[in-house]
Amino acid sequence: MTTLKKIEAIVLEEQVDAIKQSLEAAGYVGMTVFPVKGRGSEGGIDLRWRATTYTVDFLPKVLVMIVVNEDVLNHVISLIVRSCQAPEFDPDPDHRSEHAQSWGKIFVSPVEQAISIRTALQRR
Amino acid sequence: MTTLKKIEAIVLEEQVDAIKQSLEAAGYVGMTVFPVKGRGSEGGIDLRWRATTYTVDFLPKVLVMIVVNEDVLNHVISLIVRSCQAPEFDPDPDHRSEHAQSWGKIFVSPVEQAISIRTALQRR
Amino acid sequence: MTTLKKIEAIVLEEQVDAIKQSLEAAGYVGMTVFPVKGRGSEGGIDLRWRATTYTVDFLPKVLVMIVVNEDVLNHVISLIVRSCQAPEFDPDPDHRSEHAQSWGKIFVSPVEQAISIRTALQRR
Amino acid sequence: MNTGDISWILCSSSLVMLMTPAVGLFYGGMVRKKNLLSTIMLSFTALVVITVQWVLFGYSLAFGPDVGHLIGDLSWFGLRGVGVAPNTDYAATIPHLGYMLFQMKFAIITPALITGAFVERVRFSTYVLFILLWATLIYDPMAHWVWGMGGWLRNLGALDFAGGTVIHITSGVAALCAALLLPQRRGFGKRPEDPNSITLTLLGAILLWFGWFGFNGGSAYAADGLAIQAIVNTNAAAAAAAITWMLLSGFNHRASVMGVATGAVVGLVAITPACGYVEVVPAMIIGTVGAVVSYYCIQFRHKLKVDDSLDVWACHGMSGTWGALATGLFATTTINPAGANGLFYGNPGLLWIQFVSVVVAWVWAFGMTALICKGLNAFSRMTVSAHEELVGLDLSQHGEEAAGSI
Amino acid sequence: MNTGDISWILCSSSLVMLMTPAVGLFYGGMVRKKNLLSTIMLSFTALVVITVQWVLFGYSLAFGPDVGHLIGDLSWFGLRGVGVAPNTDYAATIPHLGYMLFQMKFAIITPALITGAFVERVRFSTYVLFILLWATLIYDPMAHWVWGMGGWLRNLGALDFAGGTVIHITSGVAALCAALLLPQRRGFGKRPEDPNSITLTLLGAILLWFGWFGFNGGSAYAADGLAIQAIVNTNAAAAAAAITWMLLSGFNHRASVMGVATGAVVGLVAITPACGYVEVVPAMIIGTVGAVVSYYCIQFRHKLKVDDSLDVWACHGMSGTWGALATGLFATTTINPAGANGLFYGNPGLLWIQFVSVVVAWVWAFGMTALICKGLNAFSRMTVSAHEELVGLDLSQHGEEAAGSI
Amino acid sequence: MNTGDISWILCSSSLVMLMTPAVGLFYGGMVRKKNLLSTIMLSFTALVVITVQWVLFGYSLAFGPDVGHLIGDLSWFGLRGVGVAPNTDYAATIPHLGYMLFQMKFAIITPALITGAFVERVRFSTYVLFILLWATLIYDPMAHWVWGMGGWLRNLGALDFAGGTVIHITSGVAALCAALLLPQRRGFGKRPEDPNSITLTLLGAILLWFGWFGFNGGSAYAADGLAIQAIVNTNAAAAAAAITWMLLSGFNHRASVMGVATGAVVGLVAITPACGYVEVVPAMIIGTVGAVVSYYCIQFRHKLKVDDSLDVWACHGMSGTWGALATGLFATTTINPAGANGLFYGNPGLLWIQFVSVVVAWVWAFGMTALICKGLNAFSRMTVSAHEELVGLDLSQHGEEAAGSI
Ligand SMILES: Nc1ncnc2c1ncn2[C@@H]1O[C@H](COP(=O)(O)OP(=O)(O)O)[C@@H](O)[C@H]1O
Ligand SMILES: Nc1ncnc2c1ncn2[C@@H]1O[C@H](COP(=O)(O)OP(=O)(O)O)[C@@H](O)[C@H]1O
Ligand SMILES: Nc1ncnc2c1ncn2[C@@H]1O[C@H](COP(=O)(O)OP(=O)(O)O)[C@@H](O)[C@H]1O
Repeated sequence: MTTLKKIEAIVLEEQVDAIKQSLEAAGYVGMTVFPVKGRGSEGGIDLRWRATTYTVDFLPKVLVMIVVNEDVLNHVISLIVRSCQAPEFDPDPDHRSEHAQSWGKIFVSPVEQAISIRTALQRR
Repeated sequence: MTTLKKIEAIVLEEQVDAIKQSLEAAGYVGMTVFPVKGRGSEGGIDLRWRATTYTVDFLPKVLVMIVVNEDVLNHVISLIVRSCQAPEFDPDPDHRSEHAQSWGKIFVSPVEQAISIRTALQRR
Repeated sequence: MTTLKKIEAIVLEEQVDAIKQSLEAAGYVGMTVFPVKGRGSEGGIDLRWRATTYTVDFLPKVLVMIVVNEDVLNHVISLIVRSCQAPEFDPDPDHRSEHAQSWGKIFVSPVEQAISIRTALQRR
Repeated sequence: MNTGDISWILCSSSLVMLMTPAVGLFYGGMVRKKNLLSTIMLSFTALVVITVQWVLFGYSLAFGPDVGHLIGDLSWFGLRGVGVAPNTDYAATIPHLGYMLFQMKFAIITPALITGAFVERVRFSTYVLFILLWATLIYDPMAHWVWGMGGWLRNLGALDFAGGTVIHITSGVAALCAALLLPQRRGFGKRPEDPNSITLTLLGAILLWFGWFGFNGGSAYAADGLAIQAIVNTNAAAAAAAITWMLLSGFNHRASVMGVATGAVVGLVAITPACGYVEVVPAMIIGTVGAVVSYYCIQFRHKLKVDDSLDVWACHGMSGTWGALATGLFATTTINPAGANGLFYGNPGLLWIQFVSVVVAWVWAFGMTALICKGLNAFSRMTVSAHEELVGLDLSQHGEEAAGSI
Repeated sequence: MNTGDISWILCSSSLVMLMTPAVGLFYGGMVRKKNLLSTIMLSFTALVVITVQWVLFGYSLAFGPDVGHLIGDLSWFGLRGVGVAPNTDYAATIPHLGYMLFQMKFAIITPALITGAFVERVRFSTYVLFILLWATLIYDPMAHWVWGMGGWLRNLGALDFAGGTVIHITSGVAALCAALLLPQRRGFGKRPEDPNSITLTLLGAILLWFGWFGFNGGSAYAADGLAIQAIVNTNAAAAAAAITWMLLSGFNHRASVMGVATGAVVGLVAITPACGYVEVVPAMIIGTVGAVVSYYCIQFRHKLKVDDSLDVWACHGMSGTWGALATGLFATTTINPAGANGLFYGNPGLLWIQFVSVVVAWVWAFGMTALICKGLNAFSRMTVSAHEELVGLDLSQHGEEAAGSI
Repeated sequence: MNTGDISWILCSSSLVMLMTPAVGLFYGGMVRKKNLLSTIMLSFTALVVITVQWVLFGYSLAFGPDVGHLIGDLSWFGLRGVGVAPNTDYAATIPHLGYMLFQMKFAIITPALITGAFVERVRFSTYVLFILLWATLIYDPMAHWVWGMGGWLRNLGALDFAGGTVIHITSGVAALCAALLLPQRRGFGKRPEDPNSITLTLLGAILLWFGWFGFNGGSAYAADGLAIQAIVNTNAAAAAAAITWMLLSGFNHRASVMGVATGAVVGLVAITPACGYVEVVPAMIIGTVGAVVSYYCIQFRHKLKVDDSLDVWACHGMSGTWGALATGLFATTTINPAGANGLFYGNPGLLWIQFVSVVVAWVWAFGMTALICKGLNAFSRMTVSAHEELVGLDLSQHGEEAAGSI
């Protein structure tokens, strides 16, 4: 019995296509994406309301969720990491930003069942 | 002590109402829905940018999340599966599509605590 | 080795800022928010389509996801709970609503890995 | 020629131009998100396709030299002979081309109105054929009968100031016919109707109201008191109808935003045939009754389980029918000497004539639309496959999505 | 009668019609998503309710035969006697109905402007009563005083080309009053203000600018040089004010989009009373100063913790006040012989008259609005319950949502 | 002076005013969500900045008393001497201020069109300088040459009814130049282009079409048959071009909504220089060919990997070039006696003159834009930092977001 894992990668919208393509090429097709807003380690950005100012520090991100078998977990993670590291996604190539912005985050958590509604066959 | 489980069903927007009603009828009220885009086993659909073409294969879906006690897990899953199998949700009743499209997917994962903010009573 | 936990708090949009600020003050910066719709224990609200009526009972909510080390889990939860209990978030201060509406819900679940894409260093 | 009149026909043509895409926005807000672009596109397509049809031969069929009181001949093909000089039969103080331009906008919006009947399932390519045939076989003759020199309903004395019979009844009845003949949307009646954006529908309604000032005011073909009277009536009827709907929905449940928008449009429809013949208080009565009629027709349509998805029949067909008949009740020659008196002003004959023209519009629109639908369906299905419907028309018909990929 | 003038009044009435829903879009973008429809609906409701009020008795109160320099009588009830013939007291070259139509749009937009003061918490049913009372008790008399034949401020020589005093001061001051008397939104000042869609606000601002050409240009009641001058001034003042706000926000932080939209509207407000009396360079000065005034008034309002939620007082009341006074500074009879010279053209008397009319507008609007609010509150609360506010007004007042169910 | 003509110039100026923000909406729907406000803001900023430039000195440079057939002098600075009396050189029946107002809208929209070339990366503050310089150094002289009394291309006999050369070629070629000189967006060509809202783009296209009636019809400077002819041609060309694009995209894949919107705009561009000189069937041919030209130019641009992000060159530069040349083919004095006959009407000379003016526009716009870009870049970078681009221009340039914080 294989165990399932849920990979949640929180990245920029621009990175999603690269992730998608590299996973597809490696045969991992199933995938769900969520529109989210996120804040990592970087500081805040000031927003304004007409003539007054306030700080908001959430930026639009995309969460890519992929459920995989445990045996391929590391492979899939490394594919994601690699496809996110293209130079055009470097958040600060010219080292001008005051904020150390990172390239995204991946969380892994356990999944106990995956059920396909069509067949209602349970894969444990 | 009962264990909690998180059910995540990724379905079409049209199916949500059916799920909601059948769960409600059975007494499962609490529920959270996420707007997502997803890709299962089917192939891609071509999109275009003015005069050029590219392929996108994510379709809008809804993720329905329900946290339940383990003892009713199978009951709830079967309710979801059944309410999604109405003929009007059959993705390909006339068998014309080249793509084998499925009816949606369900993932189950563990939950360790559920806390109601009002009471701040922890149910483990 | 510390274990990681995922906290998912489903609250009103107005509460997010209070949560954010109290966590930030306590040094917990990383955070992801999802736009969701949710239904807790309360009943339904009637919606309409031109001249006909139907019932919808999902309200817009925000899910705040925070991944933390297990050792600070209770601290973070209590921060969230407390910042959500300001009187201006009381759903029914004048006790006029027929529906008992609660203040939001928190779920906790296990996380097995957290990976920063920049460094690709795995923290287990 | 009069520059003031020309200036007004230029402006009112611009205003009416805006209405066809506005129908797209109005309808677009009511469908599911995955069919939003497709729904707007149906109206936008009517704009581009019927423009060319009209310039090439549609105008000539509708307004060209009469053949047997039934149709215009093709001597104005490609607008040959339709020039800067006025055509005194139609409008003495503006260029003939100006009259043609203004009428073009009417020919365009009518098929666009029908689209509410089959959104979320119509096949785009067949739809293009549908509106071409519909405009040519149904609209052009009908316009000739009522407005064309020599048209038999015109000769009979039927009054239709800005298109209640020609535009709203024909489109509403065609919608009913199409909804009865074409397959329903999958799951129709089993799931809630889910407007993807009432904001967009409101925006559409706003632009429709704005454009309707040109629609009804421009139908005077002059910048005169009659144009102003028509607009005052139009505005008052729309407001009265919106308030009526607000109250009806308020008593039933809560004052509905969608309802107020719908009510305003229904009031605008009801006053359209009458606006240049009645006083302002009757105009408000016409709007109010129109709202009541459409409100209950929508509920009736739901009971019958007819998938006229956006209620074109109830809102345009029935309110237009009421407006055409009401013209026979409230018309008065003190407002428009070129018109006639209605029943309440001592002339029951007009009501009869109006009734005849309503019946003609119903029968003609229903019968011919059935013919076109049957014909097209035999040749190429008018609706998409179940799978295409599930994926949504935006992707399946146009390969696009209303909002970005995530 | 002159067809060119009629054509222009038809167009400018259409343009101003569009402005009231545009206020709804402008405001709608600034509130939380759950109150979006409700906010647009407040403006839309003003359009439908005040239309009927105006046609029935509002116009007669404001412009009907004078009673003691204070109010019109009711002899024009239901527009009796208001017909196609011009009323030479008001506009000699267009039908009396045309003048009524154009003025109707002013009567409609004024209560709509106030709604920014109590969005996200006003009870819809009470709001309908509020605007009915407000239009009848505050707007109609004020319009009579300034513009009606025999009105005492008109007799005094107060200048208000397109409604600085009558429209912007009264609505802005009413907003201040309502914001002081009604409960604040829950959590006001404790959470960030979160515009749900600056895009929508921009769209509203765009349509407002567009419509303002009719608002100010139409106030010449003729298609003449004065109308053009008014529009040139309007456009220049709006641009100057927007640039000013861009710079103010840019120096403070970053050039704000919301700020530029707000600045443009504020400039349009400031030039409204003056646009038909001043030259183009003074117009730009008026716009610029208006932007500075409103910019700092918003910050002041925040410090005072008054929940005039969308700054109607700062943007309309204060900029309108500045514009009315500026008319007393910059007006010149070389632009408009029917006007007067201002202080900078050698006539300090006009400034005094303008000052008087400003004070009158402030006192009248504040006092009467307080009365109406107190009265209504005694009878039926003007704001919703805490639970309804939390759920949002779209659902609690209208049973609808701006965007589809997921 | 003629009130009908004045009424029309007032309306058409209002319509064209709306077009510049509409360009913002049209472009805004095509970029990524994080750059949406910024994109609309670029157009809105052109509206406010160029208004002031034009009033102060731009109009004087373009239309003031001629200096050496090259430029106007500054004697009309601040609109001194530009008053209510007509300037018979430019438009005999409307106030000189009215001509100035209408031309202002042209001066405003031209730089706004260019912005499609560098959206999603242009630094806002430098952009403001860019359009100021561009309008002053490129647009004002070019307008003088073609339309100003004494301008050398005007003297040569070049025909440009509503701005094909002056507006569309200059902006399209400037866009090409800027796209070649400025850095591309990061990841350009490696990730899919992702329009954030085709609905918004459609809304923009709708408002553009609506406004274009004023753009082309107003260029007659009178409410006459020529204005109507121009609008009829405009509408027909837009429809023909949209249908053409629909078919091209349909054959290639599926009938694209974005494509139909783009096609309509391209058709409007193509007919702009010709609309007051040609008959309606040639107008449809001009629209059709314009669509084909732009369609393939977009694909060519993609192959060349030039980041003219929203295809200003292909849609405006190339379609405008085609339109200017087509004027030399199809113009006929039966439509406009003040024009000339084209090649197909027996006069090859006109085509040559049109060709010369096209070449002049290309060379002038390309060369001067290069100069401005180089100059500005030396002084302050025209594009944002990589980090700012990643975060998006809405936040980095304006500190705002299109939609609320979650
Ligand atoms: N502890 C955390 N809990 C939940 N989400 C987090 C956490 N840390 C980071 N994230 C999410 O991951 C995204 C990327 O993280 P990181 O690269 O550190 O941040 P950013 O690039 O936003 O500075 C964040 O925007 C946030 O959505
Ligand atoms: N391995 C996976 N990981 C994450 N999400 C998945 C996975 N497989 C399927 N999904 C999600 O479930 C949805 C339904 O799956 P399925 O029925 O196979 O796909 P579809 O109906 O889209 O072909 C998909 O759209 C996707 O969002
Ligand atoms: N069993 C559950 N499963 C999933 N989500 C739940 C569950 N119970 C509650 N929720 C989510 O938590 C939110 C807050 O819950 P609660 O405070 O009980 O509800 P509400 O305030 O909506 O009545 C709900 O709106 C819903 O999104």
